Amino acid sequence: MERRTLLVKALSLLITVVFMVVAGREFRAHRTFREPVVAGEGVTAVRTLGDYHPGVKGTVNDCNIYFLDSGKPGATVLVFGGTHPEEPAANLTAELFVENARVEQGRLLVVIRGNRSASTYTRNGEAYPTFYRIPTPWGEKTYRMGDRCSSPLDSWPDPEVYLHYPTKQMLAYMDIRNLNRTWPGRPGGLLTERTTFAFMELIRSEKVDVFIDLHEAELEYPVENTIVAHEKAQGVAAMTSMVLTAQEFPVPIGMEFSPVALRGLSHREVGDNSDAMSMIFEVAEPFLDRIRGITDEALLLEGKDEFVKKAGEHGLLYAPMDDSGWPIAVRVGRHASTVLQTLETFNTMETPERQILVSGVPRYAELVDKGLGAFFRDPSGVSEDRVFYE
Amino acid sequence: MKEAFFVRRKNGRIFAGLALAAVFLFAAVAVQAAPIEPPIAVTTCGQSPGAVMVKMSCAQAKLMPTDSDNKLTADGLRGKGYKTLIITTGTSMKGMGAAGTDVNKEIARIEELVKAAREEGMLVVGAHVEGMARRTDASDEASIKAVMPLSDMILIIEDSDKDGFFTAYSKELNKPLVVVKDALGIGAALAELK
Amino acid sequence: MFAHASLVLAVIVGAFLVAKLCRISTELSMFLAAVAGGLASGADLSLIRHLVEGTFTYFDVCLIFLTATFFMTLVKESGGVAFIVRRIVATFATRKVMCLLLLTLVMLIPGALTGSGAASVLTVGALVGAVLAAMGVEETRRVAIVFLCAAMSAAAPPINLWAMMAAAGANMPYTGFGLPLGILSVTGALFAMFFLAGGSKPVEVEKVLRALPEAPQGMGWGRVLAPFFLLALLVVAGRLAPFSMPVLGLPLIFLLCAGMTILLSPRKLPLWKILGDTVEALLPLVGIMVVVGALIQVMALSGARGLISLSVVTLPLSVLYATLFLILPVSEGMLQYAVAPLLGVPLIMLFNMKGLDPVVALSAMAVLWPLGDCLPPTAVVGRAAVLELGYKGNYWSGFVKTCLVPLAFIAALATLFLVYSARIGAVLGG
Amino acid sequence: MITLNGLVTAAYYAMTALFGVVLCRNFFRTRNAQDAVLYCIILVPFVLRLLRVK
Repeated sequence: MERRTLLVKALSLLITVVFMVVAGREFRAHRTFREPVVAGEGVTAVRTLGDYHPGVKGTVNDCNIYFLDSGKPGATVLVFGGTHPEEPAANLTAELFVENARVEQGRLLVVIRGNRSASTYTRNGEAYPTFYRIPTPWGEKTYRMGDRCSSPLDSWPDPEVYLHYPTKQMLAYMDIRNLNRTWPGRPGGLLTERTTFAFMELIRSEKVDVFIDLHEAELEYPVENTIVAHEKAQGVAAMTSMVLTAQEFPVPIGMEFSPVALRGLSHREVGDNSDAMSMIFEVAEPFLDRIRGITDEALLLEGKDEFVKKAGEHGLLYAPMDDSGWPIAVRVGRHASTVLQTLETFNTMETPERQILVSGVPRYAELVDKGLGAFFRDPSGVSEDRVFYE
Repeated sequence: MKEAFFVRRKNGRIFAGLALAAVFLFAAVAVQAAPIEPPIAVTTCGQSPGAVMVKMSCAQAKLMPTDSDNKLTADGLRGKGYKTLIITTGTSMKGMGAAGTDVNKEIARIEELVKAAREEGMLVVGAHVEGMARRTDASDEASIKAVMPLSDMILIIEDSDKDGFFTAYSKELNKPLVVVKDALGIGAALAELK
Repeated sequence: MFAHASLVLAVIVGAFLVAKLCRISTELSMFLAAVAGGLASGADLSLIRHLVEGTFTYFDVCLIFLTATFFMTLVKESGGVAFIVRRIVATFATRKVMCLLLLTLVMLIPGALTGSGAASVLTVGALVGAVLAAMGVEETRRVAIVFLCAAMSAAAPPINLWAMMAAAGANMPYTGFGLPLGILSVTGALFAMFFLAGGSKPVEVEKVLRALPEAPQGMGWGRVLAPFFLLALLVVAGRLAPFSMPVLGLPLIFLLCAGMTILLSPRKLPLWKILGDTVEALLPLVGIMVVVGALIQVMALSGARGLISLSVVTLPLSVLYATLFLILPVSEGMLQYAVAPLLGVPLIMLFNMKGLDPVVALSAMAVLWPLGDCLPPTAVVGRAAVLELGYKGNYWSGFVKTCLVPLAFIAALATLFLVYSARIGAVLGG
Repeated sequence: MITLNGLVTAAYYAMTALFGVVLCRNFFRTRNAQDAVLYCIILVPFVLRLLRVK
């Protein structure tokens, strides 16, 4: 073999090893990173998902379930974050409730990272940042940026086409790893299917009355800044959207019916397969638009993008977009207010003994005013047994 | 960040300030709006939740009975004693394609429904109560342009007329236009028209 | 941001062209373009992570290519291909229409089931090519037929990866696509087959059989078809009883079929050599899939991807209709399946907004995309067809030129479906 | 079923290892410098997947 070829071989092998080591360290750091969460005064117990279905016990998706129990009979509400970890307003809002909420009547259950596996992977080809940081009065708080679907390291291979259980509706192959396409789950299925099955077991055994799944959506998508509601939740959702639009949000929040023909989504399947009324909340996230410009942490947190704005000028968006963008405090603020308003509306439609009373969580205006970080607690400032990891 | 853009109003408890906050009603410009009489039937041309919103708002304003049925057909309307039919416009697109809405089928249903309402001597109100979010695409436009010409009056919220479309369109059709500040105020506004 | 993204895009194109001028292979030129683009966008050390992450984008597709080709090479080496070709020629050579219909069906099935045109080429392309040669179809036309039928097989239902990925991105259920995709892809494949092979002169069966390689002793229909039955069985079982069997995935299914081929082969097969040859033959194909992922990631990072996407969706609708038959295949040639989320999602949302039937419109787009699989820089299926059939003629003046009429026919048909999607949707749906 | 799916996953790691080995073998055997570089690039996802890093 020529000397030159040998040299090229040696050099390329060396560079490849360097690339693998440098990138591998970053992947490893991302996958093993632990996010501390301070259990606020309202948290009375923390269980894990594996308590409800052995099929997820000890797996990466054996996530924490935070119980905020008033001890006084009332409604049970499950606030669900982290279905799609590329939509950070969802897990941040859930964390906001865990660290700040106090429950005076009924029970509040909170999931911060519904699909923890997906949060340990960033999507190939999309150039997501691996981490994002929220400034707080006591320093920066770091979070993993995740993918929409579970990590292939935890669920491999995909079928050539995904058939939803139990309806057999055909969906794209990677949707078998999409937590919002695998409801109501399959006890012996792949990890993501087992995860939704475990959550359904939780919802049924804890007798959840209201299920709220938090999301974000690209501005090009028609279902934007809205509540998607199962039949059982229509009244609550309609009233909530009207009140918030009239009294709180500068950009209206709409409402959509959960379509019967689209299977595997939580707003459809949780309502169909349990006594809970199920809803999904959506807020605008320009980071998710395919037409976005530079993909970085700033876009993720500030939600400002010239390309998306330009698309808006051409009338191609379903949400307004200007130079202010859609900052994370606005997105979390909308979610927080929508959850709180939903609970208030629910209470007006229920008898006093079936209500839930939650306080201590900031609403939209306060979050926008003070910033999201103002409401996160310093894990080093509390005793270790109050700190949990996501 | 412009704070004013984000913070419009301090939030309040839902129903406490409802009666006051609800309505800014200015009935139409050139043509007098007809009185609204219950019982009211509400449906939608496009399967959007506008009809549910109208019903909820009417219930708040004690404008009863008000029934909403998104699949209401001509047969379901005949002989039920309804005095007013409200049809909300704008289409639902959650899950496009197979799970979406077929606006042409919706328009065909509404045309039959209005025919039946005329036979029953009912007042027909074309409504657009979900703001600019339901005025984005071709399906939204199709449902608006199918319903409004068949109506006796047009009911909208301020946000639906941001570009002045309904002001101009109601003049073009020579129909009374009722503009309510927001969806929450619809019931109270209609009660005023009783 | 516009200036930045445009600059990065220019650097990517410039670096690619310079590398090509320096006689560097397409795959490496593309990788260098990705590195140059990343540096131009000002990325720090994290550029390495982005490049490496991008290489995973089509990892599973690469495994499908490798295992499918390994399987088919084993069939070939065991004498199965020679056996099938001899039998088909002996039975059908005088009944041309039947034979062409059969060949079209054979070409459509692997791609229809896997969503990959390359799978069709790599599994049955050589076989179909051999039969066509035996029927007297000229060499360039054979490659063109194999490519065009493979492209249509990728478009054919039930699995059309472009439609699936775009539908997933737009939150549409993947239902209702069967009929429009079926009409477009089957019509396209039949047109290509009969247009290019319909005029071939009848051949002397005996003479052709003498020229064809002999099948080894002991080879029979049972041995040669058993692995294909296993393939069909595992794929169909996964559809009919998806909850009673584990998720196998195509690569493992192909490996299981390969295992069966080894067991049933009348000859002893040199496995390591076949594996080595398979990987070597697929180097350009797998290489391009790995490298294009890295390039896409850099383009997403820098906003260059968004710029392209935005430029397309902001075109006036009439211009879009008139140019989509070019835009979609060209973008496919550049980016492969990544075009589905990149252009497919915004376009389908745009078309939906404008009142088109999203299912029919997306079906039409999903038939236009695979036409670009013969276009550079990736040209995955075109190159696979050329490799598999050992075509020695000129890629452009021979192969691509011969494809032009069927390509134009399919593009025109798909464009009509797109423009009149609302009416067609009403007919198909109602 | 969970165990069966686990076995399938293990088979995929074995498959990755197998093709990884063949890629390495071809890398060392090829006399074409450009092919050698391309083999290196292709090896990256195979190795990192096998090590369960990505």
